[in-house]
Amino acid sequence: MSAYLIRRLLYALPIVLGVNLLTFVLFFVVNTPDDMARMQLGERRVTAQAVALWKAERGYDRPLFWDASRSGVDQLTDTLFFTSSQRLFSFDFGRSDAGRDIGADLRQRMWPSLAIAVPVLLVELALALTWALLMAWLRGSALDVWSAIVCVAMMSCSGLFYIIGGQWLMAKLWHLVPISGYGEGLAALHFLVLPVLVGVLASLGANVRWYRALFAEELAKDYVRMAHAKGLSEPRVMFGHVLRNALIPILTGVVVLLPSLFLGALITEAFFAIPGLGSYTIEALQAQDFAIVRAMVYLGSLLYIAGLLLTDLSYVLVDPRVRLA
Amino acid sequence: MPPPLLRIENLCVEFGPSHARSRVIDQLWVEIARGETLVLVGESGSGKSLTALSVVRLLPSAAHIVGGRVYLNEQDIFALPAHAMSAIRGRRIGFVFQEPQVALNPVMTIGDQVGEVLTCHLGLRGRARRTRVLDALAAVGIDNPEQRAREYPHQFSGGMKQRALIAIALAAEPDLLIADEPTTALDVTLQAQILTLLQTEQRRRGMGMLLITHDLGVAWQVADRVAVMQAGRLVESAPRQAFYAAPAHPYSQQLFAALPRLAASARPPVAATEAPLLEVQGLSVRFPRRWGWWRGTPDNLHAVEGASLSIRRGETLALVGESGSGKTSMGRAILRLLPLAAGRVVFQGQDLAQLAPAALRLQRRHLQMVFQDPYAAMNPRLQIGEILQEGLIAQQLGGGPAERAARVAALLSQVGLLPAHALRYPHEFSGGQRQRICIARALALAPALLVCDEPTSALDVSVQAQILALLEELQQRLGLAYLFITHNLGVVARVAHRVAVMHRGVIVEEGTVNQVLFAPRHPYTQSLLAAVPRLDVRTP
Amino acid sequence: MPTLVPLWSDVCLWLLVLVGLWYARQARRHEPLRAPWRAVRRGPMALAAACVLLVYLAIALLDSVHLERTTRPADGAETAILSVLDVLLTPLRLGVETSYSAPFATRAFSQESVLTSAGRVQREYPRLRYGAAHSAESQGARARDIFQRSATGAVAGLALALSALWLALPAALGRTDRAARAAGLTLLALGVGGGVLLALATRYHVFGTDKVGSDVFYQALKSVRTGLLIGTLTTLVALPLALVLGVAAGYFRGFTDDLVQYFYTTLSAIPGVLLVAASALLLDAYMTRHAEAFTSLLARADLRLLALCGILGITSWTSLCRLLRAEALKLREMDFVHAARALGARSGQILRQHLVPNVMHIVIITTVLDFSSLVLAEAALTYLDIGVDPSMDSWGNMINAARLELAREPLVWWSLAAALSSMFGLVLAANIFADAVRDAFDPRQREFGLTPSAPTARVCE
Amino acid sequence: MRKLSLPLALALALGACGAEPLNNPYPTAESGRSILYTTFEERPKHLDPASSYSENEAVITSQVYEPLLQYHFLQRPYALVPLTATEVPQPTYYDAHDQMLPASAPDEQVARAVYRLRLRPGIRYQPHPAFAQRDDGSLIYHGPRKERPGTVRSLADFPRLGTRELVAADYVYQLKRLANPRLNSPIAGFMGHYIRGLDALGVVLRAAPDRSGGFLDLREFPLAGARVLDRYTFEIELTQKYPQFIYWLAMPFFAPVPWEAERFYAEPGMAEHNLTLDWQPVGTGPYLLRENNPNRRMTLARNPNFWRETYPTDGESGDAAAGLLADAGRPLPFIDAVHFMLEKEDIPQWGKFLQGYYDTSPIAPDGFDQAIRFAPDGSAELTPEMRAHAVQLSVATQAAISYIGFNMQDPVVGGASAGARKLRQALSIALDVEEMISIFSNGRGVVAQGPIPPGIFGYREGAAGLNPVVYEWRAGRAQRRPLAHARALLAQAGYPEGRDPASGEPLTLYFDAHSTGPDTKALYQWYRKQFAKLGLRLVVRMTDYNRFQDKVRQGNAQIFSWGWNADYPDPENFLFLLYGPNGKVAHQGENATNYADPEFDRLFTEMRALPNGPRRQALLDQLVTLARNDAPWIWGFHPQAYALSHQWYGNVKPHMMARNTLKYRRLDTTLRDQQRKAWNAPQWWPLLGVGGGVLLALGGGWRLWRRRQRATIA
Repeated sequence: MSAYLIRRLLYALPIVLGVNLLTFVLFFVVNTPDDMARMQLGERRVTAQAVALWKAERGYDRPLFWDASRSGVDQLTDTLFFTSSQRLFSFDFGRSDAGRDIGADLRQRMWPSLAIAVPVLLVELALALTWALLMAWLRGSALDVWSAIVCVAMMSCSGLFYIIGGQWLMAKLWHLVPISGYGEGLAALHFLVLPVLVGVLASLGANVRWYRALFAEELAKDYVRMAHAKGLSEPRVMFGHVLRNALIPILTGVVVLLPSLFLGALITEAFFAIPGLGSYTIEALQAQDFAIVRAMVYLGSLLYIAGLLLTDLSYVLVDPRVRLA
Repeated sequence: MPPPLLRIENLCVEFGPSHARSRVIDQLWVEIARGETLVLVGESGSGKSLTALSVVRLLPSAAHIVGGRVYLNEQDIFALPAHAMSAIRGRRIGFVFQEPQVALNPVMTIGDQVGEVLTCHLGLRGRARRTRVLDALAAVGIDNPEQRAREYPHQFSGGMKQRALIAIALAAEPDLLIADEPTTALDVTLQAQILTLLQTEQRRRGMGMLLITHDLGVAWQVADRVAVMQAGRLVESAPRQAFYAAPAHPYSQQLFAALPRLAASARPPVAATEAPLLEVQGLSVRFPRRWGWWRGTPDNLHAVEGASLSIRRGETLALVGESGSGKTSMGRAILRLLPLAAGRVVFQGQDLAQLAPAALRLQRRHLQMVFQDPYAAMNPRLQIGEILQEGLIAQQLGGGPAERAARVAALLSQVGLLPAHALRYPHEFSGGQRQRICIARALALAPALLVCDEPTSALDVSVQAQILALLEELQQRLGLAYLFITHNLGVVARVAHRVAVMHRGVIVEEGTVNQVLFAPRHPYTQSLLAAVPRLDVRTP
Repeated sequence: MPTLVPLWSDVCLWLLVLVGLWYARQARRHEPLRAPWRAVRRGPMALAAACVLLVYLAIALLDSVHLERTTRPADGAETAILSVLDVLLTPLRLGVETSYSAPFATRAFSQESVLTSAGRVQREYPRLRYGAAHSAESQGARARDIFQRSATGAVAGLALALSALWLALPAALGRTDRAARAAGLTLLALGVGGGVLLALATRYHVFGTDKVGSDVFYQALKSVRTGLLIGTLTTLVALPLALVLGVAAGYFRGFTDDLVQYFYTTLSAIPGVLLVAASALLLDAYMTRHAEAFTSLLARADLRLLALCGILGITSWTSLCRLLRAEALKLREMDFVHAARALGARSGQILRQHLVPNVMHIVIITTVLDFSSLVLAEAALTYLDIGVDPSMDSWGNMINAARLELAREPLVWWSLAAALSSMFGLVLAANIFADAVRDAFDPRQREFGLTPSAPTARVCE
Repeated sequence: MRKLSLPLALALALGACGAEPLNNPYPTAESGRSILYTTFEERPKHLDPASSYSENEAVITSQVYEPLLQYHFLQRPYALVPLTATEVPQPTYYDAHDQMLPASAPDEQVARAVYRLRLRPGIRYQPHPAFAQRDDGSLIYHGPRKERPGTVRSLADFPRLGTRELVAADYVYQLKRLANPRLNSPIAGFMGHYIRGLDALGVVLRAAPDRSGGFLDLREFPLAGARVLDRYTFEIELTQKYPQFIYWLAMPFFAPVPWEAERFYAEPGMAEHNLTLDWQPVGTGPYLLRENNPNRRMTLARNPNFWRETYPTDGESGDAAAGLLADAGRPLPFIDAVHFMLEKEDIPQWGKFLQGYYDTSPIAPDGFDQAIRFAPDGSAELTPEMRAHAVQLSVATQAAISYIGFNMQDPVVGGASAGARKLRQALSIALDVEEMISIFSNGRGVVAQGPIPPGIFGYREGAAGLNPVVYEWRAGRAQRRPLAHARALLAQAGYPEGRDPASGEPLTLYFDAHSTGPDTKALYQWYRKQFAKLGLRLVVRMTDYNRFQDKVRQGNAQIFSWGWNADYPDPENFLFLLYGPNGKVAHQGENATNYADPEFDRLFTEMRALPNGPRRQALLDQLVTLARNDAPWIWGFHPQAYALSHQWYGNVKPHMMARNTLKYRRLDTTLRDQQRKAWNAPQWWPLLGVGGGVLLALGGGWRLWRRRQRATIA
């Protein structure tokens, strides 16, 4: 088990390296440090000297990959790529181009993102499972057929539609929830209702259909026929056998998502002014704050790798057939 | 006369969507008395499994019962509401399915799967239930039931799973046991054990039993009465002795005729005048369970270990063994479709194991293979003509398109098909026809040796006989040598000159057919032969 | 004389159509290809959806033939390069009001200062220049006119659809089964609907006008091409990569496999939106440096659209590649592949003849399934300012512009409604069609019609 | 959908425990308190008065920091009054021989201009740990002492606070900070021209030992142009005559910064937690920044140490009638706290304003029709709906200009040739600015006739202020010249019918732009329409903001849209945008079009040094005429700021220069609470409807299930 973990972590290393190289090329080679400086210093009365200073302050004045003026290892290490990668690898995200500590911001903004993503995940899971189970149970009936139609219709709506429509109806017309914003602690609760609802609705259709298909697949298996042949009642077959088996792909599918919940929902957060990591990313993109974007990309890829690892582990937990070798 | 335990009256079942229904069971009448074993025999698609499922009302949703009644102890099962069926299933009728690999819930312990029946029908819980579970497992011959009850299906071997399934079916002491091909997925040795188990339990409990099989040998072993189905109709029903003595219906007779028997081979051995065509020495095949440097050190599965054999021109060597014995790996390794771990494969004086890829490609035309599953052996996207030409094109033989087309036509007629078939696709052919095409494909390059990997095991008996006849004829006509891989000893007796028996990757015994089949020396060969169901009756 | 000016995206789209036609020809000849399509054709829903898709495709294709007028148009406002659709919809395109107007309105939505004859400035709702300009302003007269025009349009559309049915259906469908009836009904409905809309659109703004007075219906129609291009061209980019790498990785295993797996794991580890955003910035930089290469606005927007397709393709090939690799791993152990090797076929030939044709069903399923999510993604990306060029008509741009309108009172709903409903129509049809395709191509036959796979993470949520 | 019952239950529970409206975005504890709620759209980057230069930053810094002077809240035209100073200073001029000169002395003679400033005594800084003292007078949190809390994450972790009186040295200290290269003050270079020794200090400081993150004690470095005379008095010395300098004294650049604060924030571990002067200002103003969470909100709270500034007692005529003098003489500020909430999107912001959760609001372009309509005479008034909400509207023309610039170095549109000039003039006529204002700014703008906006000295009303190049005076009002005139100009410029004679094709012009939001597409479509009126082809070269700036800076742009917000209410601050030596490409100045005309430059230098008066007016008229004729800009418009506020928000009078006006405002919280409740009654029926639908579906499912369970085989 531990050998497996170590091997997986070692495997993750080249991937992280690759991600880092790719993002570096995108962010520093394409958008040179001079551009960033001009962007950050504002447009009024910016001198070349101020730009040089800004770059020097952040160490952006070094060559990108190769410093020919140095000798030995320094040629490679005293470069922008090496130093910035080194910092990222030690989880030091540094300061944003606007001068704030990214690590502190990440720690702070992680929670609102989670406060939306986790309820969305749970509510969605509960709702989609119930609905899909009902459909599978009453398969072939009008309820099943109409649910499928509703699901396809729900899938076909743009996510923006749910956000805009939800905000307009729930907050503006019916005065049920605040239009946007966020609070601390319990006060956050009534801010979360709408974003969570929107998040659930936006992906409900697709998930219900997927779960329904998983249930149908399980239902077609021999052990289900066997369970019926044993004389078990329909509910027992559904809950004792079908649900348990169908939950394996569902749960592992959820587990792979777990780490990425931290990253937040981009548009939802921006629209509802939730101070989470999703809106953080969008703001950084709009302000072209590449230090933040780079940190987010790096974080995102780490979380993705963590998700893969967690999926493997969760298989071991829920499926007796799987063992880690 | 007491009323029958089960009476099926005029059962009619249709299959398919509403606009394209076809009748799959037509006016079936069957009765089973208490304590009686009825064996329902038929080839695939004859409707025998659907009959069994109709009795417990568990037909797939595409199948519909359109007429008839089923009485269990004179109670009309079809008139019951759906929810009342759960009191019948498991409690009054136990059901054993064909595939033990998939019929058990993979994420539930065996103990729970047995106990569920007890809780459901007898209301047993806790300690009482546990005791009964262990009893039930012990009764079907599972050793160490305390331990085994806590294990999951994947920790059970195939035979053990089938025993567990039987334990589940018998747990609530049903009046009737339905077993749908309970031994088809098992090797002969296991088959014999399971059949014995079923028979003893049936006798002990005085149950009625409906056993479904395609194997007349199995039917002979357990049946009180035999019923034969063909294309949804019952064509014959008779007591066992009478049936085997003189099958009345022509279809039954046909089945008998096609049945390979374990009889002395009539084929004379091939003279050892020249050097062997193929000589395999110390062949080993290993499968790494993982590969790649970062995935950990390779952990090898030894499929074949130091096996040696030789084949002469025009000779058939049968390679016999149970599933997992390494015989298929051996066949493929000889063709270098699998990497060799060790050993020499000397073919026509050249060691194939040492050949460079280019040279090997040229050499391949002399060795060809016929695969077990004719459904998987042809690319479904290609026309038969394209399939047959593939080798010609790859080896740059056969000249231009016109010549190749002529060659294809010749090949097709050689295997008993029409030249016009060249434009069709594989799915348009039956299993037997497909296997003929596969043979034609192998013959296209005019090889000297054909490796036939279970070429008949996926086919019905009647078709099996035709294919064997074709192979025999080709051998005579073209002087082919065969390495004939099979698990069916009956087939061996019919086709082979010599036999090699393989067990756990090692060839344990080799000799002429008569030597091995009638005077086996190795204990494994002996047990193998002992497990073959024998029809010790006079053949008509 | 107008001359043909093919834009790059036009070329791509028509190329795609040619590929589609070639595929159809192949499919007609080869039974294994044809059989699943026949199954698709048998589904009434699928066939109806296909009809809807065809209408969208037709709009996009009409919009993908660009002409340049060499003679100078009398009206200075006319841009030089126009698509056939633009020409066909000239009254809609040129019927530009000053600002918002509601559907079927006769007067502008907001007041403007008007100089009265007395020389005084007055605020009033000005009469629209084009919308309902022909009819009297009274409620009754307008209703009558609308009814008359719709009736004429409906009859004309019906006649056209009927004649099309008369000509096309028996030939294409052979028999009049349930599916053919559904398709026929859909065509009739589309014909009538289209007839009514077109008949009205020449005189009214059926979906109102937007902030600068452009006809919203016209914009929605123009957006079809963008959505369709994004949905199809992206796959065109992703496909070869995924196909070649996935199949090769699965077949050769070993080092090739390791390398390919490393590539796609690395790429998919990067959050997709960020990758798209970064690439969009890169593109901007390129365009600025080579500003002289893009003389016309159309060419700029067009290249940006193509680049977006490329970027989306690069971010989305990984999942398909993974599927194909897994399938190739399975296929390489199939007996027919062994047989081919035993016959001495080379690796290239085996890949081409045995592996690729047998993974094509996955490719087709993925293509149709991805289509709708890509159309939706366009809107989300455009909202994030990393989508298509702002000067391009697209649903994303329409929604993006329209979301501000929801705060107005009275509500300006028509822009949003037009964008969302026309997008919904396309995506719904695509989803239904994709379902049918999957059912037909997926060898695992399922009990009922709708059998989705795991939803891929949407870009926006 | 079934889970909607959850929020329902939740909402009921919430509704039961307080009579607060459900959609109240603020904690219940805050209701009834005197808190002003307003918004910020982008997080301020710098709150350090030395480096802050943006409008959104000034909104905060102006409340916290107090420069020497301020603008009078009520008086118009804008007038400077003392804030921490005792009076508005008059400069004394000296020539090279230290001879005092009269105020009217010509520029060349003036070698020194000295401003003597005297502070009000008794002003104290806000409570802050930087000032916390031990009994012996030493500062607690300076240096590595035991008293430092173990973990420092925010200022609240420091238990002890202190204060200190404001002294003249603090202002001098801040002056030196402007020269500190590490602070990157945007005006360092500019002020270096004027304040004696500022540049030299910058050079010295650059060479100063680099204690990274450490404290650089500026008290040790002398600045020639700033002298502390006594505890409350100091002098600033300029190297030349610069009458506009006093306006700078009203900006936060010239606010005091205590050295203790800088020393305090230089302690190790502070910057890592965003504890810097950029994020946590320390000032003497009416408010102190209590919470700076740019991710969500920024909170200002009343500064308990604020000196007893009082509400002005005099104003314009009419102010008393408007109730603006009701608080005359009362101590400031009136509101206890100000919450700036982060609102990135217009819609939620506008929605919350309408629901009463924001007290003030700018008018989003798309909320405009909802709020404003135009009276028959063209003046703006509130819609009936707004009036029903008793919303107040305040309108003011900004001291700003938004214009379309021609790059004067461009070979086609630029240059002083007659052809290019006529092309520019033709385009100025064709581009219908009135329509642009009407469509894209909802009429919130005044068409610019020249660079000087109304309210600034030099601006002329009516026919006298008409731009004759583009307009003519007809029927008592300015009317845009007809297109025919423009076409004629175009033909004279060498492009008959808009065609380039060289190719015969329509002349292609390039508009360089960057995306500015949802309206972008419509806007550029509109531009194309305008150019097409003359038969010209316009290509919009869209790019991101960075590259757009880059292009303008390098002179690669052709036509672009640009704007300017005045730093101070003086015409010099507008005309310098056309002054040759301010050219963007050559001098990196603010002259974005790189317009350079020797005559203009000569007149400008003369005008710059003059006090407002007839001579200055005459020069201004000449300057404007020159610029109009050369048409380096399409003059565009002066934006108007429309601000809405609720009825409970008092003492509202727009001021376009002053930012420190929050201290004058007043709130009626009782009325606010009442109205919020009245406007936000929740609607329950939709939830009940959804719930009913779900129940119906479930009921149907149940019946179906029963039927299946009872099925037999017929």
